[in-house]
Amino acid sequence: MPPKYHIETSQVPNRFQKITRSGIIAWEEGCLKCTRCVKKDCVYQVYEKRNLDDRQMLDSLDSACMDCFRCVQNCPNRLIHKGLNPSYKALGDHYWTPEIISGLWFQAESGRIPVSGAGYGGPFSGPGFDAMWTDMSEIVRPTRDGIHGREYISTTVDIGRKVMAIGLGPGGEIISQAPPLVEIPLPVIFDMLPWSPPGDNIQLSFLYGARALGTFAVVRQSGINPAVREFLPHVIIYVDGNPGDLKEELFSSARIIEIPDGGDPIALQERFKSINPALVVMIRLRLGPKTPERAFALIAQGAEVLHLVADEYGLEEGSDPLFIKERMKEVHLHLVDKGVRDQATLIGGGGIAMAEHMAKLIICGADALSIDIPLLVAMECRVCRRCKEGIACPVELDGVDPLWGSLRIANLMAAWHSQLLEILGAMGIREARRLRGEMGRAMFFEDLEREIFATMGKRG
Amino acid sequence: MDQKTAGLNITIFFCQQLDIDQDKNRRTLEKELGSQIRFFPLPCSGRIDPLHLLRALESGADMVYLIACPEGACRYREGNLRARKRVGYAQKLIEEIGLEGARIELITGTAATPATIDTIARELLMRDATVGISPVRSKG
Amino acid sequence: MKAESNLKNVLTLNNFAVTAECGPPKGADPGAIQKKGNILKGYVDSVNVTDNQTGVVRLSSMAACTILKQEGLDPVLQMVTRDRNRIALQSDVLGASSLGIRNILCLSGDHQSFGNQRQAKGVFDIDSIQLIQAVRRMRDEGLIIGGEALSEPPQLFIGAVANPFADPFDYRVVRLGKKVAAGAEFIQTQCVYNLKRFKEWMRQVRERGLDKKVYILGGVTPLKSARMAEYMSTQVAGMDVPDDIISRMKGVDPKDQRREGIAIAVETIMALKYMEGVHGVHIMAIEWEDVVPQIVEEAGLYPRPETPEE
Amino acid sequence: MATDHFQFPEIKKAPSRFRNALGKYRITITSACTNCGLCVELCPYGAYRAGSKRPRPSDEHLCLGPSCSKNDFYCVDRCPEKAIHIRPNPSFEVLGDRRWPAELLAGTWHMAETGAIPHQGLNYKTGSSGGGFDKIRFILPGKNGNSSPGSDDNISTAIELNRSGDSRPTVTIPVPLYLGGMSFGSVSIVTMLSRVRAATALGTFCCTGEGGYPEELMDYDDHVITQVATGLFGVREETIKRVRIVEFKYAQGAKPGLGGHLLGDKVTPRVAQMREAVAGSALFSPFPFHSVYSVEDHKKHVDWVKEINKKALVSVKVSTPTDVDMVVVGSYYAGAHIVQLDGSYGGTGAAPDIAKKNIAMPIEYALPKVHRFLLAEGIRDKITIIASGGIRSAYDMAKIIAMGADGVCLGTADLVALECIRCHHCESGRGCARGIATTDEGLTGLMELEWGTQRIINMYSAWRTQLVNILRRLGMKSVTELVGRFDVLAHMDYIKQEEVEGELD
Amino acid sequence: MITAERKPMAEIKAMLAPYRKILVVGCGTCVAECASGGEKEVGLLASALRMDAQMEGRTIEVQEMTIDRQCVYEFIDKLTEVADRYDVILSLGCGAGVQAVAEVFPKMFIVPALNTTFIGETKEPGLWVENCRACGDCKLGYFAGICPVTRCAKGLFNGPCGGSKNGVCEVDPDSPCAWQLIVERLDSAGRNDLLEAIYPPADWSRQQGKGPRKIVREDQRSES
Repeated sequence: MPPKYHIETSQVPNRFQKITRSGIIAWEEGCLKCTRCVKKDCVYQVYEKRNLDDRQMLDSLDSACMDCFRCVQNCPNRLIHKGLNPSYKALGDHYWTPEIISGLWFQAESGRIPVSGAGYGGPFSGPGFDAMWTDMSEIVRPTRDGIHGREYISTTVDIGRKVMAIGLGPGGEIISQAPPLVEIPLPVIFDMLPWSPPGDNIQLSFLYGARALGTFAVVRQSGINPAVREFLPHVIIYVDGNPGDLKEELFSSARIIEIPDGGDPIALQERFKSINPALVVMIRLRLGPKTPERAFALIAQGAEVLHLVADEYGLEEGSDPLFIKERMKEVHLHLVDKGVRDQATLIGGGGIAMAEHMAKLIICGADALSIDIPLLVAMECRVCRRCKEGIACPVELDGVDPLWGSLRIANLMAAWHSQLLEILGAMGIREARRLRGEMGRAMFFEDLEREIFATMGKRG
Repeated sequence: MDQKTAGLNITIFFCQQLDIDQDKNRRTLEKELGSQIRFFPLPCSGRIDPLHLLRALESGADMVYLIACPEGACRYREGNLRARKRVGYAQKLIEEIGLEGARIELITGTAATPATIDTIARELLMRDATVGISPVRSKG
Repeated sequence: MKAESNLKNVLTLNNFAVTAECGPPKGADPGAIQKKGNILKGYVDSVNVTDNQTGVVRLSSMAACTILKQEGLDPVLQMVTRDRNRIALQSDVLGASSLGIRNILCLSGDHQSFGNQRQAKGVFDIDSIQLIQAVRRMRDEGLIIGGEALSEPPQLFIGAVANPFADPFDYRVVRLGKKVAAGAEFIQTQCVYNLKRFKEWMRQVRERGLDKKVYILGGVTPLKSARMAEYMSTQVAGMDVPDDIISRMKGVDPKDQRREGIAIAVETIMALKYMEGVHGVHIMAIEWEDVVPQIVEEAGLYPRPETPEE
Repeated sequence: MATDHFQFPEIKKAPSRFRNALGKYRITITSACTNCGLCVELCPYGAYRAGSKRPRPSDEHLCLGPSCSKNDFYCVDRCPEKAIHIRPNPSFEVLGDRRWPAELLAGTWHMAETGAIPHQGLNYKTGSSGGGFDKIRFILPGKNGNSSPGSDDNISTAIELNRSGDSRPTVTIPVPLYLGGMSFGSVSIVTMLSRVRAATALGTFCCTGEGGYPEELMDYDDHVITQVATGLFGVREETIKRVRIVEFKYAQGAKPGLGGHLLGDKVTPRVAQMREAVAGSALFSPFPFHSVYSVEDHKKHVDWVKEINKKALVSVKVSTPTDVDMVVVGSYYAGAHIVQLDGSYGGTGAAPDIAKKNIAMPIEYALPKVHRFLLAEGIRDKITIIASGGIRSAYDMAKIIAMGADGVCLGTADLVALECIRCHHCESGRGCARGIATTDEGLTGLMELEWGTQRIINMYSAWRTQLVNILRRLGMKSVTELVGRFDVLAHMDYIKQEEVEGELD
Repeated sequence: MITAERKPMAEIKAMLAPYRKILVVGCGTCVAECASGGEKEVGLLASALRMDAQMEGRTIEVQEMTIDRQCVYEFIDKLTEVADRYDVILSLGCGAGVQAVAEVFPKMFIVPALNTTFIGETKEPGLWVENCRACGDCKLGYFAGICPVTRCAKGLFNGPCGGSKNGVCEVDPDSPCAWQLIVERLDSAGRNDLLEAIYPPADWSRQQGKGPRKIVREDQRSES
């Protein structure tokens, strides 16, 4: 059994004051300075620790308040109110919701999984990943790791092609060659960002993080500069330009290379592998209605790893796009049907925003996934996309310290890892590899609604 | 843009209730003017503190505006009334150190013509400048 | 100089007393006092000298009283508690008596903020009633505040003021009672224009039997003009000038208004003269002392009774 | 049934513990007020109290808001100085969450305060989660439709908990609900006792949760369910013998498959003693029972308890995996009298958010599945099915019964009655800042036992009133008639108001 | 509580003129309550001073601190760590606070930022009114809870002067006549005996005795 995978976490403080859902609206005129709110009512010392962030004119009262309402309810002059913070609502967009963003901030800051008291407080279900639930097991023997530390659950997955049967020579000798396989301890690679503020520091943060976690970060061919070379064993070089421009020595240090689909990717794959047979080559496909067939065709031709990407909202291309989880299910089942599923690795990406999405996409058939925006959010990004429009970043991401950034990324990944363990543990599954495609151990909103509610109101 | 207040650093505090899409609406202006314009959204103009106004001047603003909801339209009923008094207090204080009180100004929207934050800001930029570059900035 | 108080003599012999007020000059000129004294001489029984009235610095009351005394008048030394603490007050009481001044009027005094020394520290160590009590004890028991004995007690006829027109109205008589209990022997009231209210006050005074214990002198101030009437009505605290007086003044041609003011004063004196319990009048002709003889004559109070002099 | 003559406890007013109650509207009085006192006189709901300088809107949570303007006692219009302003309370919109929106919280507080159905126009029936109960409505005949004749007294809300036909006693509760397990440690002793005392007054039960059987509860033995959970904290033969129902907890809906976790901060000496653990150290309740890896193992467990206490009924609490129907049948064959299905949206002292949201299914799906499966197996009437995990209101309760439950088990609603605000911070530091889910002495002192007991009694009395109203309008004489009546329910995604006769409520 | 008002900026500036490193110290008690010397006011004053210096092309260093109470040594001690790095302390305490801080730091120059005004009460937000003059000889029991020393412009003990009209004081028409209030309250309390009584001269030595007044309570003193 390999050594237990553990990600070191630490409290890595924010550089900016967080934007929170509600704020305290307190009128100071008329305040009796009874300090009841300060001394007695606030068990979190929010008032005592109050300060003003000059850069953003933000009051720490807002971000530190835990919403117990005692000050509101006990102020003798009724001077304290709470109000929704419109800036919170303005965070992100319909998909990258304020709840998701602030959840990611918490995890990146603390490395802890979000735990709370009282029951679930969110919507009953929702679109995309919110329309499915994972299973649990009442009494069969599950394995648990994480907080209880009892048994080992592996989250390791392999990237590469597998031979389905060992070919034996006439003398019984093994003649089939095992293709190269790269193991990552967490089913996550870091993808290129759809957008980000300029500056190398963000990329450096990713690389530091990938190296520390034992995984990979995708870097465009054009972005391979001297600073990146140091990290080559943890870089997936994305060859989106002229392959001839790549220096040969890169192939000896790199372990994975990604190429876009289109033209003849298999030929390119073979060309790279002829330079370094230990290379794993990954083909990047934009998800769409034709992906199942295309995936099968590529695998049949010898593709090792398919990176199936949706857009930042998890949507494939096309006029009536499917959500990544639906198309992934379809690709997976199609490959199962064709009997080739286990030959290649499927990596899904696009719209992965929470730890649960990781588990759910694996259940829907991915071996691993690629993430992008959450890594930026870990560094306090507000998903405002101002940088895209050439406006200064409100949290000055361009000036981020790569070390700080990588610690935040490590924290986030540690929290995701722990949450994956929670899901696996509850299901009684010992390995992330075995979670893949376990659709029977999930519950889908559409099925349940049809089964349970559509019959309501019918007599008999 | 062809603003009359060219060269001046403008800081705008504003009540977000005025413009639900403020975050999007102010972007073009921010892009055009860069660091010359800074927006600070507030959940209510009553959240303004004289300290905010002073700190804005101290950190290099030449003009500080607070845009509040029209009277009677404050969601907290009295937030904008309180804002008015606080602006007055801050003006008096800066006048005592020889800075023009006019560098801080309260702008009250009118209920009849709800405007986006960028149109209000543009109007302010098009006004004849009553003050020049702040001595805090130029001599500091 | 052992002369008795002329005012006391007039009152104890049951005469209707007439006193007048005399404001000292804002300067060190004794002639101004002498001049005013000579105008009043023979027409009044005694002359009050104000003590830095309305907080304006003037020639001291004690000095002015001394000058009047020298001119043959019977002065009333006004003494306010605003400017001196109990040490200075008691010392001045002794000084006044030693100079032959035989009447003292004890007041708290107008607040310093009305005068020309607004930054002054108001002393108010003791109040007017405490001063009355102190003077009475000095005279009758030969003891100062705290109980120490005097080598020679002062001889003074002790007066106080009352304002029937201030609020709270019902308490005004109580307060008069306190002043009497403290030792006041005569009372000079605020200017009477509102006879109705004054009558009501006098009724309360009689009800308490205070008119039997103290000599009450009604205050009279002749109006110079309708404007003055209005001013006093609205701007001077504690003054009550009813509307009918104001309209009566206004109803007269401005050049005849002085005449009308004198007429009102005379009528008021006549009314007071026949009011039970009123023992005299105190005429406060502010900076218009030369009208006093005319008023006294027209009110039929001239000549003044001769009182025995020691 | 004897319980039809059950004497329900008296309702007594139990106003907020805090100076300013939280309501939908905020009343302000400007300095124009002359303190004439007219508003105090006018308001029939008692929103104002007289004050020294001006009246105090001390009970503004009772205010009807601007909709009051049609009344001749509308203070805003009648105030001679026009000094009164009524606006939506900004704090109110911050309150609660999708499952327990502010109106549901305030409506529940109102019931707990007064025992009456809220009059302020609050939605006290559903939340705004956008699915499940929140999209399900009763199809009720019109107000004057074919409701059952006679007075409400003839409508029974009682249910029987032992339907197995074995030799164990029958246990009837006059209301189709009992109160679920919340351990001493996760909640304060005052909270625990308030719930047990309220359950006693209501003739029903309250479960201890996994954390021992504090001696303060012993006066109420007949109304206590003692819990045997995976950590076996505080489980003793002696306590199993005291009670009428013993509950095995296999899983908790909010964190199925994960076991329990009590953070060290909440393990005070008293808690530690009760659980035979060390103060200050975090306690884990493992998952699963290490002695249970099959239905057969489960049966051994049930038999063990039945042996120790010959009279007790056995309840099994499970959560809702895909195969929940099989789990229930297994429990039945293992000899359980009651199966409590705990849906995934239930309450908890602390759980990973990922578990609360994603693991296992909501109770609205699980219950019909189980009900239908048991019917098909022909054993539905041999076992009592209790639904829990996300039952927030009398309407949720009635709906889940119509979807196949016999009764419900509650937890969060009780805490809301005690003025829980659902800030979701039960787990942190000293625990609940409002003194409900805490073991901190200072914070525990924020609540009084009598008050807490009465609030819970008041709330459930109001629930019962609502249940009786629903039954009456459906023409039913007993809540048992409602079980499994999917036909009286409509899901708004599938049935529209215009497709039904009567009212969707 | 003790009330105070900020001094005009010009006066503060003049006093601070010789100094470059300024420690601005607020007080979290009375003067915070009357919004003249709390943390907020420290922030405002510090900001104003910095801007002022900037405008004049001077560089100054301003550190802001607010302690719980400037009149108690235990709280002042919090300043010791930082104080010696500054040239001057600008205290936003009341007179008692300024002097206590001065005593703790004998080598430092100290400047008051406030004018200490009176002992008073918050009548309403933004309005503070004096109602005690700490005369050391409280007679409120005789005057129905209304202090004639403080609230009568002339400090009269034996009834109102002649200037009381319509319930207001002639000196300040915005203030009620204290004696009007006393008379009304004593009357409604049925204590006319107190209205008739003559009060002897007060013992002012309790207020203006021999230098600073002291209260000694042996039972409260620490043993050593």
